[in-house]
Amino acid sequence: MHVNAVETRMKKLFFALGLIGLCAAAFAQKSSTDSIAEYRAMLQDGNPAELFEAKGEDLWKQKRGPKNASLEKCDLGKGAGVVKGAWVELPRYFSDTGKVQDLESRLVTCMQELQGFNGDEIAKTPFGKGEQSNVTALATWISAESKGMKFNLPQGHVEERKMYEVGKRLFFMRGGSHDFACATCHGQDDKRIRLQDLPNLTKNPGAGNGFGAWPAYRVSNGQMWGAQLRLNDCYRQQRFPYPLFGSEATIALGVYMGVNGKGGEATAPAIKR
Amino acid sequence: MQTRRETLKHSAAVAGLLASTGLFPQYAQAFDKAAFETKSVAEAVKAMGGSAPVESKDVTITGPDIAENGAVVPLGVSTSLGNVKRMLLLVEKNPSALIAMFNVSPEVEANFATRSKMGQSSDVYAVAITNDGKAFFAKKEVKVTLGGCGG
Amino acid sequence: MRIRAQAAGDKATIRVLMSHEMESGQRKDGTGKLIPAWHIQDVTATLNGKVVMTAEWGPAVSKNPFLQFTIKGAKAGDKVGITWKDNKGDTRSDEATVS
Amino acid sequence: MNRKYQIALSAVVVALLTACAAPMPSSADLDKLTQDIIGRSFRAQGQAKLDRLSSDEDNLLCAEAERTGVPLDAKVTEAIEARNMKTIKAPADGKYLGDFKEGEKIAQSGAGKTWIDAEGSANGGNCYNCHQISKEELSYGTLGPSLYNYGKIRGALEPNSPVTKAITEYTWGKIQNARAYNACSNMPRFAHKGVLTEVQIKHVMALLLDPASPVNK
Repeated sequence: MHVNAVETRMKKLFFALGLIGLCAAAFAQKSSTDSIAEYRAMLQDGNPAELFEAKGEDLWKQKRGPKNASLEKCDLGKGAGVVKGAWVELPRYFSDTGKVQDLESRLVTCMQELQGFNGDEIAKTPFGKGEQSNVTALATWISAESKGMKFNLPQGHVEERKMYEVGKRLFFMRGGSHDFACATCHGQDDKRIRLQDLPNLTKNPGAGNGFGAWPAYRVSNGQMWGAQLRLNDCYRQQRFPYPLFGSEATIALGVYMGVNGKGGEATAPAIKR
Repeated sequence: MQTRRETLKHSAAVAGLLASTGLFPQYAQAFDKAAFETKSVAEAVKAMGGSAPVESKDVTITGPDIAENGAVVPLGVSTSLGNVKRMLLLVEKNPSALIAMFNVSPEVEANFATRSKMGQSSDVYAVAITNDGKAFFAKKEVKVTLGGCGG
Repeated sequence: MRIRAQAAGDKATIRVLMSHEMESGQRKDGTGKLIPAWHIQDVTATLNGKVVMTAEWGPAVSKNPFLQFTIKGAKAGDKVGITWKDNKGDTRSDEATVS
Repeated sequence: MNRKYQIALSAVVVALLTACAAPMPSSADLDKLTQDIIGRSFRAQGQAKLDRLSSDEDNLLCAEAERTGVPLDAKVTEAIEARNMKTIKAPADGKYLGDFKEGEKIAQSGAGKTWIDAEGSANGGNCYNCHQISKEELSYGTLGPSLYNYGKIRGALEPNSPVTKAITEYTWGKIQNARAYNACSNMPRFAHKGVLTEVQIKHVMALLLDPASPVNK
């Protein structure tokens, strides 16, 4: 576990102990918000995302696909085979594909180029099935290798700056049957939907905390969700049509949130409700 | 600390190792299906070889006051009693009350934690069964804001 | 499986995560048919090859189960083994070194 | 320096120059690029067809104001509100309040209109997602104001009083089309966009304004 996480939890614990010490009645009046926070803290130790991390690391090193090759030469933006720190600089521009890519779409490129898989087929595969579930496991491990590092997406290339601007436009775009934009829920501080806290993704700390938590293990369905599926399900709830896996729209939103989260700490793979 | 490993690949070797220690045959008769199909706390304790359970401050149940999601509710059972042979974890209002049973040996502490599904808000129980068949329990209420059994 | 075994004083805390669906037997599929229970039912823990703990689980243990317990007298370098078996007869074993 | 490196290096330089030299497009060009990207990024799924991506003028104006942080001109605001006001229709039978118990169910439900919802299935109101309403439901959102004691604190529980009449008509309009009162409200336009039926809106009205509703206890 990361030192900061331990520290935070210790602080919480001392805080809780302090409350008991000061006034026993505080216990009876504990709000449901505090209880939910306590529940979430209990789940932190033993995040099943670790199972997916382990699978992802093996997949990275295993010789697979028509070319019977591993992914160890995959360039995630920091040079062939460099995993540590790659995730906190994604999405970024890749000259070989001429595109801004996020972690998941870049992994599909590597699986196609190095291992001989059909990238279009993987992109079309439903989340959680076949090679898609492998992409999620790989992304889980790769993000974990950047745990605790600070987001620092490059904005040097004009394509990266364009994608930020497109992402910003998409973030505020109102549409669907309910006129919802990403900003409807994630454009203000200290709001929640039902009991869920909503990070303000237009700036830190919300952008770093929110964007930096996915891939995450979802206890509600026991599934590991990558950033692409996270955004896909946001759009579903916005009543929009279905965003394609690795689409420019979802990648542009990743650039927008990631750049807004600059300096924020990577916490993925997290555990979510 | 254990480094990550590919479980499938590794399992065969360890399984072989364990088989050679004579560990595997004991599995065959281990699981007590009937006990896990009982409906009430009392029936489950009886099926696990305990008498009518008595509340005891020497038994502890840990869990959240509110579980955000009934699919995953962290629960712990422990006791300071000696001569305990079994620890049970139960959720009163689940379709079957018994969640898990742990056999206590001299080599382990009578202190176990796992996570349970809960269909609705319910009392949860920790039960310690002693070598002479006495059963002691502790309970607490866990509120579930979203059920975890119906999918 | 992921096993973490951490010694502190004269005992070691063992934390285990297992990959398993833990289908409750209460859920229905798309056509309204009950999905049969599929769960880990036996768990065995060993210290240096000797059985120190066995457990029985029903289908209400959560998906991708977590287990924590404490082995007395375990020290750094000792081997902790975990084996599970489910109600379809499938089984997995893994091992970790106490640190 | 050997020739191979020279070539590689000059390629890098060219790439860098291209990147630096390429100017950032104008805001209008970025709007156009965004539209092109939207066109390439989505597919129809279930009832969520591609027409859901086309923003009406109200949404375009509000989105731009929110993105740029430049508030809308007062005249534009008025025009949006006037346009939306025209969509509001009084109930055909003149009755505003339905059954508050049904209203509570609608307020609880967040279902409807997503690509996994069957077309034609009943839609929920999503009310608790954003508002506190009855005191019993602890799981409520805070994106909108609390509606607990909605009718009571507005003095709108007395039958036949002018205040009750005014609050009732305002609330009816607000649920039908919130943007008649607040040009860039985040609240869905429940009647205008066909999210809730007239009967459903009456039930939600009763939840807020019926003296017997738990909301007003």
